[in-house]
Amino acid sequence: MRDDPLDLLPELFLLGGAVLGLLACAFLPRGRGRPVAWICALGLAGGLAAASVAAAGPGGTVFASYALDPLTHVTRVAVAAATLVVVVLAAGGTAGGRSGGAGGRRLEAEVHVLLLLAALGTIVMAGAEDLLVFVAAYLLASVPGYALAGLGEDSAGTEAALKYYLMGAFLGVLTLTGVTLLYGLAGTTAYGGLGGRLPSAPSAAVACALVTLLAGVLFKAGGVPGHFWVPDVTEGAPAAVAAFVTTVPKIGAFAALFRMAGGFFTASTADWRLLLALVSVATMTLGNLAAFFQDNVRRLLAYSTISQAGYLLLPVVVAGRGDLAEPALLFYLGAYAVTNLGAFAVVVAVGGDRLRDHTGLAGRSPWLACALAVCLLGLVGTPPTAVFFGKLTAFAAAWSGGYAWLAVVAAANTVASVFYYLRWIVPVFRPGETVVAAPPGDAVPSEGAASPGVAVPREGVPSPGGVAARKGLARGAVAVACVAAAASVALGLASGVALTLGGP
Amino acid sequence: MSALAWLLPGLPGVTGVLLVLAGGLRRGGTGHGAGLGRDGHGGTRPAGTGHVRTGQGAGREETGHVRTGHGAGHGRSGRGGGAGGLAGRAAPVGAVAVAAATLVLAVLAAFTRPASSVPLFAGLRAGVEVDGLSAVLVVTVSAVALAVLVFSAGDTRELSAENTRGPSTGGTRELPAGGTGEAGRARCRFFGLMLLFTAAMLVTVTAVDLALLLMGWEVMGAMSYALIGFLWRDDARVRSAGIAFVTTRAGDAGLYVAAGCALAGTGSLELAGLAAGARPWHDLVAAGIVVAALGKSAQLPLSFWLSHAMAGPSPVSALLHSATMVAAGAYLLLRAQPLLAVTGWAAQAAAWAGALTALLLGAVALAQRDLKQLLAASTCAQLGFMVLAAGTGALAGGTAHLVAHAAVKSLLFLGAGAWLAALGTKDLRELRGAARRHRLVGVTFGVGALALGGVPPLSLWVTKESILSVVAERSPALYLLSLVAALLAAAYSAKAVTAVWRPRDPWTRDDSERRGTGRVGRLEGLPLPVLALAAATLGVVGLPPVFEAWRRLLGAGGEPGPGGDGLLATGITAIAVTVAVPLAVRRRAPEAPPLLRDWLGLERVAVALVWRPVMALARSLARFDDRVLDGVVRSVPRAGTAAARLARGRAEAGVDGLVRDVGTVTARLAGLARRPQTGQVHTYFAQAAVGLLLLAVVVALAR
Amino acid sequence: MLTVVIFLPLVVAGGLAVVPGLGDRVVVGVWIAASAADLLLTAVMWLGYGGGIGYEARARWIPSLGAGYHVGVDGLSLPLIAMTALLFLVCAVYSSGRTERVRQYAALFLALQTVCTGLFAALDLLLFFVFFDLSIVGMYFVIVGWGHGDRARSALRFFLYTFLGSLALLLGFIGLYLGGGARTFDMVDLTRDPPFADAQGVSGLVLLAVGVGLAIKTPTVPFHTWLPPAHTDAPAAGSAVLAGVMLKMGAYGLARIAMPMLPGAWQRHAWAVVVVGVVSVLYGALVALAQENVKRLVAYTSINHMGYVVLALGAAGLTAGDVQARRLAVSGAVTQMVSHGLITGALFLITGVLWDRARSYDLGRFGGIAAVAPVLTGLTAVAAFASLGLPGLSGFIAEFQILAGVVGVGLPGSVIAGVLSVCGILITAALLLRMLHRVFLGGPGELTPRVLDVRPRELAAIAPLLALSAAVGVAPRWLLDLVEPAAAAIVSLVSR
Amino acid sequence: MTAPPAAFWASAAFWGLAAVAVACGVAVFVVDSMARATFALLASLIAVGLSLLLIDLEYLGLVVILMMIMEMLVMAVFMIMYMMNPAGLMPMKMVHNNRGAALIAGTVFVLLASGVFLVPWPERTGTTPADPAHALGLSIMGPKMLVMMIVGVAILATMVSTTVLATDRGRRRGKGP
Amino acid sequence: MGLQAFLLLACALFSVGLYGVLSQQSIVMLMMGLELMINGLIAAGGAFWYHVAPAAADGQVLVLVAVTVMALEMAMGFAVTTAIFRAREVDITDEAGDLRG
Repeated sequence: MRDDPLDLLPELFLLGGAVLGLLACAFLPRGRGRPVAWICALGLAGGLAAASVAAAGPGGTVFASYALDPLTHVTRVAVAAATLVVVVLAAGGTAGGRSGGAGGRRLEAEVHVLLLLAALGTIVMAGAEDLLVFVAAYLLASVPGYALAGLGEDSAGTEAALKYYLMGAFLGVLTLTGVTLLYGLAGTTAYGGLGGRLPSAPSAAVACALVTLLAGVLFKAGGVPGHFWVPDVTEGAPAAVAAFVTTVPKIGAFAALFRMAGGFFTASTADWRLLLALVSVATMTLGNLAAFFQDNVRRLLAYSTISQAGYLLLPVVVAGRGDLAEPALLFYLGAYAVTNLGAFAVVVAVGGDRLRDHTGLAGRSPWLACALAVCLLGLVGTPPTAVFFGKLTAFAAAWSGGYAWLAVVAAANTVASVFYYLRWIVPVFRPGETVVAAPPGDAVPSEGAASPGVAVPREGVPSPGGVAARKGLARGAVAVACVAAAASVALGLASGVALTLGGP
Repeated sequence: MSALAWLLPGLPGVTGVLLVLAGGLRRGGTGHGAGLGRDGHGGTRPAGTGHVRTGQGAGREETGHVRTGHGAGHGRSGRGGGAGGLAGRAAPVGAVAVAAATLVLAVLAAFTRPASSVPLFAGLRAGVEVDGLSAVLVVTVSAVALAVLVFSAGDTRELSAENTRGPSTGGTRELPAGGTGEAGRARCRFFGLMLLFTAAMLVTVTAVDLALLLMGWEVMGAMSYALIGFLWRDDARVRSAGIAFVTTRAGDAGLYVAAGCALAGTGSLELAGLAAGARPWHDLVAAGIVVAALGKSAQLPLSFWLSHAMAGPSPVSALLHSATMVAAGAYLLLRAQPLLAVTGWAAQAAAWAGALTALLLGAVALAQRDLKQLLAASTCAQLGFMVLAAGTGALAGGTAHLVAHAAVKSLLFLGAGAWLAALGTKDLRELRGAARRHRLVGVTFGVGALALGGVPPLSLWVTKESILSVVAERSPALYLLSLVAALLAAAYSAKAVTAVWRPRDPWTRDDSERRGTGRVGRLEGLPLPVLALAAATLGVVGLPPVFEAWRRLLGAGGEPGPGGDGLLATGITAIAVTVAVPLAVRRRAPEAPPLLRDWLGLERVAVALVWRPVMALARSLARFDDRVLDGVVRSVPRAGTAAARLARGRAEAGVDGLVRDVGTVTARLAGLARRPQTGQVHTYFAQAAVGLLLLAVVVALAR
Repeated sequence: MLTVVIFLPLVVAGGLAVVPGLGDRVVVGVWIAASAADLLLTAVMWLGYGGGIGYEARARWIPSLGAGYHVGVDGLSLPLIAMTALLFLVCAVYSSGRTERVRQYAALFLALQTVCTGLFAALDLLLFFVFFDLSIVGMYFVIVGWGHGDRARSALRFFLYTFLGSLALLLGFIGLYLGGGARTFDMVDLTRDPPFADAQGVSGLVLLAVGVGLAIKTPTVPFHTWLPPAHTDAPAAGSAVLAGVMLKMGAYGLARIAMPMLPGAWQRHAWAVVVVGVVSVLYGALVALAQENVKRLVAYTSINHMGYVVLALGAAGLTAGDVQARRLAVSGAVTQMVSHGLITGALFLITGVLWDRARSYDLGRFGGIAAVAPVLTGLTAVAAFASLGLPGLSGFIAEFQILAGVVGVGLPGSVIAGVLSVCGILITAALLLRMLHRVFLGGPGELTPRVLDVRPRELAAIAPLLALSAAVGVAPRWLLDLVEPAAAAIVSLVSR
Repeated sequence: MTAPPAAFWASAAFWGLAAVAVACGVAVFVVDSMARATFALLASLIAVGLSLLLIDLEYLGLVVILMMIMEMLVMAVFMIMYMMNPAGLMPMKMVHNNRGAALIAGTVFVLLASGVFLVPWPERTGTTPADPAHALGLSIMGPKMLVMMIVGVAILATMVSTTVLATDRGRRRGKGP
Repeated sequence: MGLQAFLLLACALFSVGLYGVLSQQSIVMLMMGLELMINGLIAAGGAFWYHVAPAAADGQVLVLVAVTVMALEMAMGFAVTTAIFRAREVDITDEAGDLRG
């Protein structure tokens, strides 16, 4: 048994960063969160570097239940990088502006610690080769997320946290049920052992077990029927957190799902491909339809992430058939993460959630508007952004795996999705309307991450002047958005390199 | 020598294009100035437009120039107009010179018989060649063109003044504003178009393959459109031009098909090889060619466009009715005669169409009250003889008839045009005594008309007989028809002659249609005697030795040539009719049946059978396009949005109550589809639970 | 060199977008200069082209997917690239007087130029698709940003519809990728070893996907309904590019991708393509005949004209017929693409002049414009006659080849198709003359006084298009020498 | 009448415990005070923990019982601290969608129960180790070490999270973990 | 007291817990439902270990993990409840329904 802790160096970096950050939190005076952010960023950077180095190292299983393979490597890199971006977004929120204005709350420094812990859980989820490790990692990935959602300590944030928590707990219990059933059917919880024993298990029972097991995975992935928290949390939680919870857990969830699918789903006699295909269709369709008339960009993005989850399921459906599925999934995950973070960064930068807050954005900040257009068109799947190549490989994988009809459905869904993305893009490039000054009580500095309280106007309650009234745009978030947009295009153009790295 | 073959149509063609371009060019925006000045719209934006015109000195100067011209008044020779005026004066000279040069080239070509070809499409060459038939035609075409252009150089009124003062716009104040610049440009354009028209005909008659022939053929049609609609301010004339173009193009469609079928049948587009094709193909080719020729030559049932073609200026009519356009159809049939003969039925069809046209349009001609309409109908009738000739294989006779008729008809139209310009009318009743007032025109017109009637010893008497003698051998029925047609020809010719030579009576009015100049210019008179001479003497072709040479020239087979008996019979009949008609008319002019006056109602039939249904179809398709096809497309997003609205769920719908009330799982399923995102965690739970349960059941049962 | 031609405009566009503080005049100057330089380079390329695939450039891009940056020109693409360069230059000249957000406009058009040129030069399916999709996005922004009327709606319709097409196309490409033994997106390789040699059903489906995707772009009936509103509400230069260049993408794709790569399926379904072509010809012409809006009318004639192209390409698949005639038809189809680009570009710019002056496209409100704008009238007349296929102008060269070729294929069905399509020529003549009459000739109309004659920049934009059309019409060999080998190659490829 | 064998007693004990567990479980949602519900739940949990003792899982059973007692005490304290109805004095019935929930739960039960009897569960492989607790320890130190490591980190994360969430205004009163 | 008996017990507990989760408005009561469900899983996990694969300790670890999950979820639940109670004086899920649509 290999149990060299150095094999888990990236994870240890994250853990170390979290622990150090926590200590810093304890010793630093209130309101001085910047060092914590730095510590956590360093931890992430270290993890990123270690993961990159480890990717070149030998593969294999460590600690009898943790796989070192491209799936893990890519997840490590993607999660660490994405979390780093979120840390920047969140730090921009804490450090940038006034401290604790009227009604505004700043994110506490613990946010970074929690981000790191959740990222750690996500990574372990992807690398787990034992259902029990998976359950533990699920717990580790989820619990900080609940706290993150509620960090704003305002009404909407706590409601988001509540919903997030309740869905997570319920579906987590279901997952545990699935694990128990599988254990009962196979007598073991290791993927390898399951793969060996499941073929002889009765298919109906296995199907039942797989479905319940899927519950938690779909919760993390934001897929139907575990998607209900996504729009509510995205709307209610601080924007940076929303960016995190719609991006990072998905990476881990899909990697984990792919590993399960390749590891022991294939061995079972149940028609799990059909199961995932149905879930995929439902997810992408529901996400797209529900996004149609959203006037709140965060909810719109939330539903868009749901539909993206549907597309992401395509390569998973054909896991183990053909050599395209794995690179397709990994590339799509990376592409999706970059693009989605870019879009959320724009939301953070603008600070307003309503569509009309974005009207005339091009006039105020052409770069931000371009970044938004690139990101949204990227989410549509317009070449040469990365998501396009992700979609392309995913479609190709689905087709070559015998699920051409699924690719067709996904293509049709993509067309439908154009509609709501354009609903957002068009006003951005419309000549700007004059910005109304906000009433002082409502005025909050531009850090969207810091101001969930007012950044979330309730439906039916007109928010006079809108939050777009703020003068400035969060600089850090603008930079993040532009970088993400550029990265989205660059990743697309350099998809050859990326696919080669992730492919073998 | 090959250069000559291209030079022949090239010279008038290129000159024509240049003239048209010169007619279109303006320096620095005279048109703006003119437009602004005329429409009283200038006050709002002169400064702006001046700016836009980038302040070119020339432009401003000329604008000013025109405005001074405004004050100078109506003078055609006014100093204003700049380039346009200059070009306007130079254009006739140049055009006539080019036409003369073309005639020289044509004669040269007739003797040297140049031929040349260039690759056009892959494996297909486009060539021109002057063989016997072409030689005759190029000379005829260029000669007639020269004559008509000379006449046009003299006739300035109709082209310029008329053009700037459309009937629909009225108002004399417009005339000077456009100034002589616009008039000059119009003249430029006119001569350019005429030259192009001629060039297109020259291409048509020298082309050795269908592609090039079709090029000349279609350009000719387009030029006829431009020329008929030359006086573009008049909606009726533009409409006439459109009808003429579309109708002839309907025939042209046949040539496209013929070209394709020739390709399929013989693998080439050579005219000479058409008859060699296999069974279905040469039939199709022949059908296409016959349709095209009937359309171009205004044979039944497409004759009506020729009536509309009268809307053009008289020189246009003169050219269009004699050596170009309508003659092209006859030419094509003569050229394709071997093919027609091979198919058999096509020759028969052509012969019958020709004979019937000669007969019926002869009657139509007799029924007309308008001189130009009479002449137009007579053109159809006479072309009927040529088509008949092609159908029965009377190649030499048909060609001779074509040539002689070209001379006669251009003469007649120029005469009618001269009177129209001088007296301002072409109504037969108002033309009484016209011949006596303008003797030269009267005499030459008389000669032409008598020739048209087939009166001995004038040309058409002989050439017509040379056709009839062949027809007589082939088919008695056709012969009988054509005899009656010849009789009608004599009658309508006599009617025309009588009309213009009778002395004026008190009811005769001048200027019934427009203001005449009262005189016939010298240049206008110049071509008439020449043409009259030709009209009178071309009959020599019927003399046996000459006819023999003629036959050899054309490569025609054993045609009998005009027979003595026939000549005698038709001659006497023609004289008798010619004498009888004036007597009959003197007593009481019979009122013609409206059907005949109206060209057999062909146009109404065509409108009712083709145009209206097509337009109705077009409109209904457009509606269909807007409502149905587009509607389907629109309804997809609509359905999508409707579904999305449902999926999104509504707060105000009393979700709680609803959800509480639904007790069954199935009803909950409906709730799931309609409004999943309720904001209520317990509904989320329930939905997730049910969803997973269903998934489990489905997957468990799937295997 | 080809890469330079493709990306030069994009680089300039990037420069325009990034460099701050440029005056409108400078922007326009740079724009025109860039387009002119591109045209010049294209001309040089044309002169130096020596047959086969010229100026080929290959670079590794996504080796794991078998996709690469692979561009090159041949007789099929070079004329279209040249036409693209010319049309964009002309649009730059035409738009030089525009004052509204010039910088973005110029940058967008330059980017579009790269996209269009790149599409025609692409020899890799993925590259082709990238450009194909970007053209939709670019044109969407052109319509939304600078259009008029109900532009947001039209643009959305355009985007959704053509995007749907592009996704169908993408699925088809994936099919081609998976169907080929070599797992590659490279067009040359796929053409050499056509995929699905033995799977008829799948190849039919793939052809359907590719065909629908391209048919929407072309557009053929019944996938055309995005076109009229998009054209009507787009700015003139946008319409010119949309109709002149982008419609060709569909037909070009058929000739470049569908036919050589799916020869068997194309042959089996050639009759369906022929029928679609004939229907498009007649339907486009008839619907255009009933239009009361000049721009819609021109838009529908585009459907008619592209119908001929589809017809000819369909006929090329009738392997039972005469091979020479099929080559003629394909050569005509390529010529028609170029010709239609020139002519319809000119026509749309002319309608743009009308809109600029009178803010209306209504046939009934004009009349007698010849009196106030003779040059405009002359240009329109030439363009209209070119569009209706008058010899001496490029339309005839194209349509004669197509019609003669289709009929000449020598099958009963093809003869019928040819005869029906000839009726299209006739209806086109009627409708264009009707337009000419009602707008430009006859008595003056309500809006006529507002119409000023063409300005120098407009003349400089429209005249070269018509001059080139005439050049093709009078002496087509310089073009056909390039096109015919490519046409022959396509026919032999599709006959496999 | 021989004395019933040990298996009988074990069986009887199991069924008794099972009945207690289920009855108390049902009671959780039937009683009308939260405090009573808490204790019903505790009883149910303890019954299950005791039933584990019947299948050689003495250690785990005790762990379960002890942990649950702790947890329920925390819950009771929590309710007394925060909830408006600590003593359970007021009748309390707060349910929604009662019939739907019952239906779903019933369906699930029927399906699962039928599954229990229809599914051919695998044959037992191997024998019970002499000391299951020792085996557990070995396993935790061996192949399942990662599980426990992650669980540890998760506990840490939970501590941080709960502190951050539950304390008013972040660290106003709290310190680190 | 075979495997089936234990599983039946587990099913019953699971279903009762599920009913509670679906039907309870109070967050704490809902959490009790979750606990009951886990309770069932503990029973099932132990039974599986004993009756299927007693040789390896997977089942025992499973039970251990289940207990931990239960504890941690409860702790988190209390924290969340505290937070939302403090933010809006609510401890009932039905009243946390602002985010929807």
